Amino acid sequence: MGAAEAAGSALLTGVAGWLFVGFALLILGTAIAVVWSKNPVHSALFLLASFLLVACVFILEEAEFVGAVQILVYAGGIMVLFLFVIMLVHQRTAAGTPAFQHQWDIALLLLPVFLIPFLYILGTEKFTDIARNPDAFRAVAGRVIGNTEAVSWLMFRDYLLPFEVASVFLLVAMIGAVVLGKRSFEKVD
Amino acid sequence: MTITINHFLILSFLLFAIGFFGVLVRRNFLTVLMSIELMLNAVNINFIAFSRRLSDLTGQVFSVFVITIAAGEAAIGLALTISLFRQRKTLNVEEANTMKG
Amino acid sequence: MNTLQQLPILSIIAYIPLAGALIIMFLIPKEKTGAIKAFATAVAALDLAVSLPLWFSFDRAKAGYQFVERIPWIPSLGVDYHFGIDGITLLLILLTTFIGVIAIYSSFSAIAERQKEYYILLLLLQTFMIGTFCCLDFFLFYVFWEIMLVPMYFLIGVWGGQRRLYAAIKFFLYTLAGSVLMLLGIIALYFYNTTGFLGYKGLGHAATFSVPKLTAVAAAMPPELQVWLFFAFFFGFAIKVPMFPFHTWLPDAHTEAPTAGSVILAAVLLKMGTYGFVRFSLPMFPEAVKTPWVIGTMVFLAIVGIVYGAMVTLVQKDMKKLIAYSSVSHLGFVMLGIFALNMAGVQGGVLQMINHGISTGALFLLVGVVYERRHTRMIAEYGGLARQMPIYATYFLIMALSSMGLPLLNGFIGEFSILQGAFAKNFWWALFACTGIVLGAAYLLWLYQRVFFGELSNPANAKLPDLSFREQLTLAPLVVLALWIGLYPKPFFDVLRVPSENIVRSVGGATMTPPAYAGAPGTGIPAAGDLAPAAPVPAVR
Amino acid sequence: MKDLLWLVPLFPLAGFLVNGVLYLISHRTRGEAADAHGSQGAPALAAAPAPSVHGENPAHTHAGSSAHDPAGHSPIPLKTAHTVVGTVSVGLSCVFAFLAILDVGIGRLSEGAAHVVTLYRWLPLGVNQAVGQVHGPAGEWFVDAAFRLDSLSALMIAFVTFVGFLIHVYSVGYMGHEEGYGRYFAYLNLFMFSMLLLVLGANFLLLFVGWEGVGLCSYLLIGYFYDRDAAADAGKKAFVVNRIGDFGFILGIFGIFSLFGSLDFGKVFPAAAAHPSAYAPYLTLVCLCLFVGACGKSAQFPLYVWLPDAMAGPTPVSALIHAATMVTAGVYMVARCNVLFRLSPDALLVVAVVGGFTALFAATIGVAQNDIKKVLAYSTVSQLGYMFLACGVGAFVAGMFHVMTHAFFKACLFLGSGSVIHALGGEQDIRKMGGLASKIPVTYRTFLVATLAIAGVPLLAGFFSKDAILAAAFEAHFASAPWLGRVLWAAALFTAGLTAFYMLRLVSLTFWGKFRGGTEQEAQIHESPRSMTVPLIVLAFLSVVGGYVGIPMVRGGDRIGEFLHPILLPLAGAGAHTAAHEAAASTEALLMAASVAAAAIGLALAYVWYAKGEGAVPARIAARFPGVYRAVSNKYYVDEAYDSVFVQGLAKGGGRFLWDFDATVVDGAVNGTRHVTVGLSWLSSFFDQYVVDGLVNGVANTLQAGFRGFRRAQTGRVQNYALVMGGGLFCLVAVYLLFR
Repeated sequence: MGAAEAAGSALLTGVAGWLFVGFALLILGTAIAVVWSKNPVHSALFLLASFLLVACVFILEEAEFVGAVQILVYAGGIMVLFLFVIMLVHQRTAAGTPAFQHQWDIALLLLPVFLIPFLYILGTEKFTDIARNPDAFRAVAGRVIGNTEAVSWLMFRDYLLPFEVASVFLLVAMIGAVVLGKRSFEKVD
Repeated sequence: MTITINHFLILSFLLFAIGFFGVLVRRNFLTVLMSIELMLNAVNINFIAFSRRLSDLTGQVFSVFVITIAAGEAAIGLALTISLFRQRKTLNVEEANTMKG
Repeated sequence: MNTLQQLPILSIIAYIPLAGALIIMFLIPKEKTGAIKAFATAVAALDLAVSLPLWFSFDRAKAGYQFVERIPWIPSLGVDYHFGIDGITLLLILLTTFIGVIAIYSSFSAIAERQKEYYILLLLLQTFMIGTFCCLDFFLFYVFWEIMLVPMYFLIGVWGGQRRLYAAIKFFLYTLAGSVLMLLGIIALYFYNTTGFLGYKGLGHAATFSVPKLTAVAAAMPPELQVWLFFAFFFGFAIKVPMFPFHTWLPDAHTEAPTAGSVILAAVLLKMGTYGFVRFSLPMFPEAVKTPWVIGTMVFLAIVGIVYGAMVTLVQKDMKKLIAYSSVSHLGFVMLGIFALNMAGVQGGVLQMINHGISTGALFLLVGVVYERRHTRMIAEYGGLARQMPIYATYFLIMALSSMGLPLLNGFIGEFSILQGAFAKNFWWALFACTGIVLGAAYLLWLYQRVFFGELSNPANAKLPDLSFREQLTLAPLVVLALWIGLYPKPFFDVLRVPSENIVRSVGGATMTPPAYAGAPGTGIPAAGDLAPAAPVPAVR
Repeated sequence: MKDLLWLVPLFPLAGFLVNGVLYLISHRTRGEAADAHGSQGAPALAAAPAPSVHGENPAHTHAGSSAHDPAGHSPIPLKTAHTVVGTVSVGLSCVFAFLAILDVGIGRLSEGAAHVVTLYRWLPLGVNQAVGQVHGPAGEWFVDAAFRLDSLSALMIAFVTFVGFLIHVYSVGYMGHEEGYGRYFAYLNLFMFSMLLLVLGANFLLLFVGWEGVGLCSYLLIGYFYDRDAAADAGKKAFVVNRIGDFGFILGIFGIFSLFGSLDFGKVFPAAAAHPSAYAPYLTLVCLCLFVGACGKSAQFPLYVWLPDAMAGPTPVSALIHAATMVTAGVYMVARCNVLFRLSPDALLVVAVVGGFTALFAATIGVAQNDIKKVLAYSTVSQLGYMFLACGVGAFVAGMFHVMTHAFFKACLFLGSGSVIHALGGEQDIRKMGGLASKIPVTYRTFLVATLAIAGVPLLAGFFSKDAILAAAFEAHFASAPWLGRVLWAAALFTAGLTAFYMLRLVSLTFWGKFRGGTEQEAQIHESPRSMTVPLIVLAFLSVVGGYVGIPMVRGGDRIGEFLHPILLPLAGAGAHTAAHEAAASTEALLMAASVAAAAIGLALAYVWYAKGEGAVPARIAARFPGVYRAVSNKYYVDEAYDSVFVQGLAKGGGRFLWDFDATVVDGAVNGTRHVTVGLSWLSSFFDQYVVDGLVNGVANTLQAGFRGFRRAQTGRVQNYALVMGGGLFCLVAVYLLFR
C-alpha cells in the first residue's frame, strides 16, 4: 500500500475483510437460490436472507442507517408483501412446467458478454480505496454526531424536494396498487 | 484480507447479473419481481461503497431513495401480479403476451 | 368600425364546432342519437350563420388580411396565435361551413353505428379545416394541417367501405409523408430568417413564424434556395391536391370513405393543397415559380393530370371511383390556372376550387343516395333509374353538367377563366387542357347513360324511392349555388380580385405591366405558319 | 319594345321552368302513388318502355300509356297546362321578336344599326394583357350578359321563333300520346331559350352559352326515349362529338379574347377591320378553331356522324333542332365572324373545301338510305355543306339565305315524314311504304312541294338560294389554288343533281306506287290531326315564297342581300374576297341553266328508275358494283372506323391502359414501400411462428441462439424485450467505452 493510503484509513482490512468475503459469497449464493428455486416461497425466503446479508454489508461499510432501512423496508415491508401475495395466489407449480424460459441460454450468454465491459472498466479505471475524511459519515458541519443524524441533515435539508417527491411517488404507487387490485376483481366477474 | 473497491464492484456486478438473469429467464412473475429487487440491491451496494470512498453522504441518501422506489415498485408489481392472476389464472409471464406482434 | 371587426370572429367560427363536439362528447349520452344529430346539425348551422356576416362585412377593396387576431403564443420561438383572412380564404371558409352543414345533415340515415363519435369527428374536422384556412402563422398552420388528418383518418377507417383500413392508412401515411417535407421547408425558412442553416447565412431577424413576414423574407431569397424550398412545399401540397403522380391515395380514400367523408374530402380537404400553392408557393417563391423548368414541370403535371385523370375515369366501374378520378382531372385544371400566373388563371383557379367543391361534393352526395338504397356503387348494377327516380335523375344531371363545365352552371365559369388564362400564356397548354373538357363530357354522360338510361332491367332497382325531402334539402342549396356562380359570378370575382392581383403581382404577372402585345412572352397565340410556342410575334404598327 | 329584347329568350326559359317543375311534381306524386300501391309499381314499369323497332311509336305507346295511367290522377288538365305553357311561351317569344325587330326598324337594321341590351356584368376576369389594341395595353377583361339585335340576328330570331312555334304546335298533335309529354315540352322550351341566346348573344361567350345549351337540349331530346339504348347512345354521341367541336370553338374564343381583349362583337370586328394587317397572322388559327366548332355543331365532315344517329329522337325534334335551327348555328357563327374569316384566306379555303366535300359525300350516302328520316338527315348534312361552301367562297349572304330557305323546306320535309310515320304507326322504312299519296293527301302535297324546293326547281325557295351559292362558287377565286372554285362548283352542281335524285326517289318510294306494308297496317293509315297539318301547310307555303327575298339579277330583288349587307359584306379594304356573286348577268344566266339542268336530270332519273321502273335499274347497278353499293349503304364505314379507332381504341383502350398503368405503376410505386414493409413483417412473422413452434426443440448452437434472440423480438413477452434492452445497454456501454 502506498503513502496515499497511509494518509487516510484503509478500509475493511483484516477480519472485516474476511467478513465481507463471507457475506459476499453468501449473498451470491442466496441470490442464485432465489433465481434457481422452483417454489416461490423458497425464493422469497432466500431473498429475505439475501436482504439481511446485504444489510450486513452496509453496516460493515459504516452505513448503519441504510442498513437499518434495508432491514426495515425490505425484510419487514417488502418481504411481507411478497409472502402475502404468494399466499393470495397460492400458485402450485405445475409439475411439467419448467421454471425457466426458453431464452435462458441467450440470457446466460449475455452474462459473459456483460463481463467484458465490466472487466475492461476494472482494468482501466483506478478507483481510490481511501476515505479522505473517515468521519464524513458521521459529521454534521464538522461535528461528529452519528450516521443517522448526518443522513437526516442531508436528506431534510439538501434533498428535501426529492424526499417529498418520493413521498408523492409512494402515494401514487399505493393508489395505483389499490386500483389495479380492485379493478381486476370487477373484470373477473 | 484487504477489500478494495474492486471487490465491491465484482460483488455488485455478480448480484446484478444474477438478478438480471432471473428477470430474463424466470417464468414466474413473482420470482421476476424478486430478481428485480436483487438488482436494486446490487445498485445500493455500489452506492454505499462509493459513498464511503468519496466521503460523500449523497450515496447513502440515494440508496434510501432507491429503497423507496423499490417499495413502490414492489407494491405496483405485486398488484399487477394479482391482476394478472385474476385475469389469466396464471403467474406465467410468457402467457401475458397480448403485445405479441 | 363595425362590431364584427372587434369580435374575434374567426376564432368564434373556428371553435364553434369544437365546442359543439365537446358538448356532444360530455353531455349527450350516446344512446340519444336523435339529439346528437339535431345538435350537431344545429352547431354546424350556427357556424354557417356566424360565418355568413363575413361575406357582407368583408372589405373587397382592401389589400392584405382582414379580421386579424394576433396573440403571442410561444414568444421564445416567435410563434403567434395569428388568424386573418383575405378573399381567397373567405370563400374557402364559407365553403367549409356550408359543406359542413350539408355533410352532417346528409349523414342522418347513412350512419347507423357509433353515431356519437361520428358527429364528434365531423365537428372536430370542421374546426381544424377552418383553422387551417384562417391561420397566418406557419407553426399553427402546420399543427392544424396535420391534426386535420386524424378525424379524417377515423372517418374513413371506422365508417368506410370494405377496404377502409387500407384506404385510411394509405391516406394518412401518404399525406403525412408530404407534410413532413413541408415541415422541413418551414423550418428551413424559419432558420433562414434567424440564424441560417446548411451554409446559408441567416438574416438574423427576430424569430417568427408569421406568414406575411416569412413570405416577404422568402421572396427575397436567392433563386436556387427558392427552388429547393419550393419543392419542399410542393410535395406537401401536391400530395394533398393531388397532382398527377401523387394521386393514387385519392380514389381509395374517396371510394372507401362514408358519403359525408367523401364530400368533405372532395369539397374542402383537396382544396388545402391548391390553397397552399396559392397562399404560400406562389408569393413566397416567385423566382422559383418563374423559372421556366419549374413552371414547365408544374404545368406539365397539371395537364397530364387533366388528361390522364379523365382517361382513367372513362373505364371506371365504380361510381365513386369514377368521380374520384374526375377530381384528379378537375384539380389539374385548378393547378393549370394557378400556374398560368395571370389574373384570369389565378382567379379562375380559386373559383374552380369552390366549383369543384360544389359539383363534386354534390355528385358524391348523389352517389351516396343510391348507395344507401342499394349498398352498391357498381355502375353495372344500375340502369334505367330515370324512370323510377326522375327527381334524382334531374339533380344528377344538373350536377353532372356543372361538373363537365356546361355554361350557365358554375363549372364553366371556372374552366373558362382558367383556360383563358392558360391560353394567354401558351396556346399549347390550353389546347391540351381542352381535351379534358371533351373527355369530361364523355365520361360523365356515359356514367349518366349507364345509370339512368336504358330499361330498368335490374329488379332490385324497381322500387327505389325517389329523393326524400331531406335529401332534396341537402342537394338543393348546392344546385342554387351552382346556378348562382354560373349565372352571376361577379360577387365571387369581386372578392377574389384584390388577393389575386397581389399574387399575380408577386410573381411578376401581367397585371400592370406595359404593353406587351408585340413580341412579348406573355402572349400565347402562335402566328400563322409558325406554331412554335415561343414564336416571335411581329410588331403591329 | 326593343329594350325588352331580353324577353324574347326569357319566355321560353320561363316555359321550361314551369313545365319542368310541373312535370317533376306530377311525376313525383305518381311515383309515390305507385309506391303506395306496392306491387302495382313493378308491372307498370315493365310495361312502360314498350320499344318499337323503328323510331318512336305514337300509336303504340298511346295504347301502352293509357293502360297504366294510375286511376287516381287525371292527366288531362296537366297535359293542357304543359301544352299551353310550352306553345304560348314560344308564341309570345315570336311575337316579341317581331315587335323588337319592328321597333328597331327594318330599314335601320339594313343600314347597319345594332341594338345592344346589356343586362349585367357577367364575367370580370380582371386586368390582363391582350395582343390587340382594344382597351389599351393591359385592360380590364370582362364579358357582359348582353343581347344584340342587328340584321343578322334579326333574321335568325325571326325564322327561329316562327319555325319553332310551328313545330311546337305540331308537337302537340304528334307527341300527344307520349309518356313524359311535359318533359318533352320542357326540353323543347329550353332549346328555344338556348337557341335564342345563341343568336341574340352580343359576344362570343354568350354565343357559346347558347351553343352548349342547344347541344344539351339536343342530347336530352335525342335521348328522349331514354329506355332505348339506341336513343341514349345517339344522344351521348351527339353531345360528345359536339364537344369535340366545342373544343375547337372555345380555343377560338380564347384566341379572340387574347387577341382583342374582348369578346364583344361590337368591339372585336371593328378592331379587326381597323387593323387587318396586325391581326391577320393570328387569325388563321383562330378561324380554323372556330370552324372546328362549326363543323361539330353543323355536322360537317369529319364530325357529321352524330346527325344521322340523332334521328332516334322524336321527329319534331329532328325537324326543329336537326334541320331547321340548331345545326345551322355553325353557319350563323361563321357568317357572324365573316370579318375574321375574310382576313384569313387559308381558313376560308378550308371552309369551302370541307363544305363542298361534305355536300357531295353526304349526298352520295343519302342515295342508298332506306330509312325515311335517315335520307333526310343525310340531305341535311349535304345542305349544310352547301351553306359552308357558300361561306367559304365568301358568299356569306348566300349561305345565310340558304339557311333560311332550308329551314322552311327541311322542316316541312321532316314534319311531313313525321306525319307519314304517324300515319303508319311507327314505320320508317321506305321499302315498306308506297302509295300513300291518296291516303294522306295533305302530307303528300306539302312533302312534294318541299321536295321540289330542295331539288332546286325554279321559282321555289331552294332554287334561289342554291343558285346563289353555285354562282358564288363558280366565281370564287382562291389565291393559293385558282382552279378550286370551278372544282367546288362542279361538285356542288353534281350534288344538286344527286339531291334532286334521292329526294324524288324518297317521294316515289313513299307516296307513289302500291303500298308494300301489311294489310292491317294499311287499314289504319289516317291523315294527321289539324295541329300537325296546319304547320305543314304553312311551311310548304314558305318553301314556295321564301326565296323571293333574294331574286338575283333583278334590281332591288336581292332584299336579303341588302338587309344583311352591313354585317356580311366585306368591310372596306378588309380582304381579298369581294362579293363573288356580282358576276356578269350572262354568266349567271348560264349557271342558272346548268343548275336547273342538274336538278331536272336528277328528278328525271329518279322518276324513271323508281316511279316507272320500280327500282329495277338501281338494283342492277347495285348488283353490278356490290362493293360500291355496300360502302355507300353502310355510310362508307365511317362510324365503324370512328368507333374502333377513337371510342374503343383511344378513349376506352387508352383509358384502360392508363388505368392499369395507374393501378400497377403509379400506385405500385406508392405501395412499393408498403410491400417491402409488409414483406419484412411477413418474414419476421414467419420466423416467429417457426421459432415458437419448431425451433424450440431444434438444435440451438450458440451462434444461432444469438440470432434467435432477435427473431423473437416481436413475441410480446416482456422478458424478450428486457433481453434486447440488455443487449442494447451493452452496446451503448461498449460504444461509450470505446469512443469516450
